[in-house]
This record gives sequence, C-alpha cells and structure tokens, in this order.
Amino acid sequence: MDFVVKQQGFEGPLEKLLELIEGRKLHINDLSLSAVTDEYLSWSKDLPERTIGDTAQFILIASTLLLIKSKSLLPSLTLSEEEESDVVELQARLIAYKRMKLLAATLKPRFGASFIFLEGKRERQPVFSPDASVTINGIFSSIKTVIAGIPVKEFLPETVVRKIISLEEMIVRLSERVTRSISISFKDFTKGVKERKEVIIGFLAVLELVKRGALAVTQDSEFSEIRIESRSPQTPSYS
Amino acid sequence: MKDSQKIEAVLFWKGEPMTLSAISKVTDISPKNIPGALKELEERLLSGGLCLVQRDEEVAIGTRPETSSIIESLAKEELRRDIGNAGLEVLSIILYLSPVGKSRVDHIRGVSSTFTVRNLLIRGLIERVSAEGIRGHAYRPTLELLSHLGLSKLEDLPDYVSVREEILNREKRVSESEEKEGESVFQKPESI
Amino acid sequence: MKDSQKIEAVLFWKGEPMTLSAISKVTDISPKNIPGALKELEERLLSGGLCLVQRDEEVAIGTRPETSSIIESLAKEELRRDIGNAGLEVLSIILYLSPVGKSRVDHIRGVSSTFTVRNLLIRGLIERVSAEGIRGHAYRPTLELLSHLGLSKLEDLPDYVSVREEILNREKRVSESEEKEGESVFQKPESI
Repeated sequence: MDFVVKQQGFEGPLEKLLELIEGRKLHINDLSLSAVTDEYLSWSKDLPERTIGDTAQFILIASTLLLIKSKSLLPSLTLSEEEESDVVELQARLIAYKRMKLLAATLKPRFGASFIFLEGKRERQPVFSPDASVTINGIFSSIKTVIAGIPVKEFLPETVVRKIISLEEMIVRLSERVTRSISISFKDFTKGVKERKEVIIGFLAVLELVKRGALAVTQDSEFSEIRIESRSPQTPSYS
Repeated sequence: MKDSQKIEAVLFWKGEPMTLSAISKVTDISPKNIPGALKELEERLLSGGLCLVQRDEEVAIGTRPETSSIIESLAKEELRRDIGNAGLEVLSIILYLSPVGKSRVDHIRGVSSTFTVRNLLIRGLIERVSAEGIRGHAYRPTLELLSHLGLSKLEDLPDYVSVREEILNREKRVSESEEKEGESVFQKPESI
Repeated sequence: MKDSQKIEAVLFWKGEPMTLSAISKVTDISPKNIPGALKELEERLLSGGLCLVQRDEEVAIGTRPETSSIIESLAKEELRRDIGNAGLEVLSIILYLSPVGKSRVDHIRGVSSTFTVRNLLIRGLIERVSAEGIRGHAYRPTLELLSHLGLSKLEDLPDYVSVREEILNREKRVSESEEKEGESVFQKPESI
C-alpha cells in the first residue's frame, strides 16, 4: 500500500463552540455562550496533544467563556473595557466562522463536480534547450535550497506565549474579584495547581460553589437572577 | 485578424494559464486593449464548448463545465475530489477574502491551518502572493481552483460581494477597536 | 448542450486528431449526426482563432493558419526563456531522486509543479517514465541533460548519497508533524 488516506480527527475550539450552541438550537449571544461553557471545558479535558498555537487558542476562548459565565452568575461583577471587547469579539468571530462554514458546505458538492479542464492532453515535441543555470553547480545549489525549504517544525510565536501567561494572571485576578464580591475566601483555590486546564476547571468548580453558597446564604436581590427553580433538591455537598 | 482571435489561438496553443502581460507581448496587442478583447472572446466562447477562466492578471481557456463528465471519461484519470472539511474551510476563506494572510485564516477558523494550507499549495489550488499590508505570505485562489469549482471567475461565487464586505468590514471594525484599547488576548487579523 | 459543443470540448482537450468513431463513442453522439455537428462547429470556429482540420476519417482542432507567426514566436520565446528558480529546483529534485513521481516533487517543494514540469518536458530536460510503486507519471532526466552536465551516471552528482538521505529524513519529519496536527485528509506522497 503506497497511499494512505488520513481521517479527519481535529476539531477546533470555535468549531466545537458552534456545534454546542447549534446542538441546543440557540443563537450566538452571552446566554448561549454561558450555557455551553461547562460542556466546552469538559470536552477540552479529553483533547489529544496538539500544537502550542492551538492550545493557546483553546485557552484564550475558554477564558472569555469563563468571563461570560462569571458575569451571568454574578451580575455584580463588572468587566473591564478590554474584557467586554473580548466578549464582543468572540461573538463576532463565531458569527464570521459560522458564515464561512456554511459557504464551505455549499462549495463541497461543487468541488470537482463540473470541472473545467484547463490543461489538455496536448503534447509538444521536446526541443533540448537548457539555459545558463543548468550546470552541476547550479543544480547542487538548487537542491540545497530545496532541502532547506522542507518545513521542519512549527514554532509558536513569542507573542502568543506571552498572552497565555497573561491569561493565567487574568484567571487569578478574576478569582480574586469573585471572591471579594461575595466575601467568601477562595484564595487558595489555585494553590499548587500548575496545569492551565486544571486552573480553569478548578475555577469553574469554585464558581459552582459560589453560586450555591450565594444562594444559600443571601437573599440579596442582586443575586435573584440566578434561577432558584433550576436547582435540584438533592444538591451535592462540596464541603 | 481581430485581437480576440489572436488571443484565442495563443491560449489554445499554450494550454496553460497566461498572464495578460505575456499575452500582450507575444500578440503585440497593447495592454489597454487586452481586457476588451478578452471580453469579446469570452462572449464568443459562450456559444461553443469552451470557456474562459480569469482571475486578476491571469487567464486560460478550458472546456465548459457541462462537458466535465465526457472529458473525465476521456482522461481516464480520476479527478481528486477528496478534500476534507478543513480544506474546504480554508479554500472558502481564501476564495472570498483573497488575498489573505495565513494568520487571518487561522484567526477565522480558531485553529492553526499550517498543513492544510501546505496541502492546498501542493495540490495547486492556492498560491502564494505578496500583498500590501499583509505580513508574511498571502494566498489567493489559482485558476486551477476555479476550474475545480466550474467557475469562470471569482465574482461568480455565491454571495461573493456581500460576504466579502460583511467579513472584511467586521474585521476592520474589530481591529480598529483593538488598536484603540491596546493589547488583545486574541491574535489580530492583519489590516486589509 | 449541442453536439457541436461537446465535440469542440473533446477536440480541444485532446489536441490531436481523433477518428469520427472515437468521437461518437466518447460523446455518445450517433455516427450519423457527427458530420452535421462538425459542419456546425466548423462554421462557428470561423469567427475565432481556431479551425477544424479534417482529413478522411480524422478531425482535429488547431490554430488558424493566420496565427502561425504568433505561435512560432511563442514557441521560440518559451524555449529561450530562463528556466527560473522553480524550474531549477524541480530539475535538481528529479536529478537526485530519479525516477520520481510528480506528487513527491510537489510535497518536497510544498507547491504544485504542474506547469514547471511541463516546461522542463518541452525543453527536453526531463522525460516521463513508468516506474514501479509510483502512481501516475514518474520523471527522470534525459540523456541529453546528463551529457550536458558531463555526468556519466546520476551517482556522480555531488553528495549524491547524503543529499538523498537528507531529503528522506526531512520528508519523514514533515509527515510526522502532519499526523500530529491531524487536520488534513490529504494523501501522502507515494512511498520511496
């Protein structure tokens, strides 16, 4: 067997988000993004190893989802202008990506269906005509160029690395703000946690705690937007 | 003999895409008269079995899309239609937004397209081009890609103009507001 | 679609004389309708740059006699032109890896080499050969090229063995990282 056809096995973060939102027949907005955040994060736990660039994209989107979800759980949380624009941009990206995905689907049946043949079968009688560059030296230096041009590996641009680090910082800052705003201390929740994914999952667990805790201890009208009706009576204990 | 006749003969004989400047040089038709002659040729071909495929500065004569199955049986070579969803997405982005840089393609898809782009290049469906305002390589569709889709020109793509405006305008707005606010968590699309 | 349009597309693509029975077979036009369709095609072509050439039971599309001086200068220009970096790259790959399939050449360079290969064929620098384990056409340098380079055998090329090894190693790494990115459904180059 000299040809191998590979199967498609990759799903990007935007693609996954779209799929989750459309699976619930929702429109792209804060509400639907907040609704699918948990699913998005749990999907990400089982992701195969991938390039750093793609991992960065996943985390950047996860962080924006967490912002949206935090905001929906804690309406008192105020987002910075930059955070607001991240939320707006994520939605715009999803809409643009959805558009492109639909266009790609319309191209699919067209591709190769009614072909315009540009190159004919026509062949011409060859006439031996090298030019001045066709020498042993020319050939040798050209093959070196060819070898140097074969891609070796993709490296992550430095700017993206910096952005990942700032994301971790952002999560920590956000957790502090959440903590302060409901006056329960979760200061130690990231202690000893090194993996970014663990931080995000852990943070979400904290948010869940916050939600239940807040509902249990306060009847503050500020939190009344959290739907009490949706709570199951046998709430699992987190303590 | 008319200019459009000369061009038809040259494109037929060459049997591959030619640039307008190469046509002008070999036929001695002044560059300013080429577009008019091509228009005339395009209209004349309409009544026959051939068609003109055109993009920017490049043009070729091919067989009409409606004859595709006849020629395919004659070619005795199966056309490669195996193109994954990733490939189709990248092709759509390049078709509608061309010329477009790789970082913009990645940004729209939210995922790295390095090897998809490479495979499309290898299959001759897209090509590199240097474009103003785009860092690194920019990509555009080849006439080969148009021929795969049975299209004479990009403008024949469904919603070509409206999609282009919609996406380019939105991205422009986003990148302007990002510039105002400084560093963003996301990679910016390059300016247009 | 009219019969004369089908015939035009077939003859255009084929570019060489075809018998009437072959045309009938491939286009599914009944033999008794072929002469009429050819007549119609001939008349339509009169206004363009091509013409129908008929002899006994064979027919072909060619360029009009009035364009012969243009075609001649095009042919001359094609052979005189520089081979260019792309041409030299493809030529060097074919020299070092001969016999080698086009798909492998494309994978090594990361772009399609269709037109470059065509040009090297016309210039008599490479030729087609069928080789075991390689799908489609394989290419090797012509004897004229070897003697032009003063080589009695390919192994006399500088660093012949190590260049081949280096290319193989890099190809392996590319296909490994392609698997890692895992987003493509494209075919790999044939095995070596």
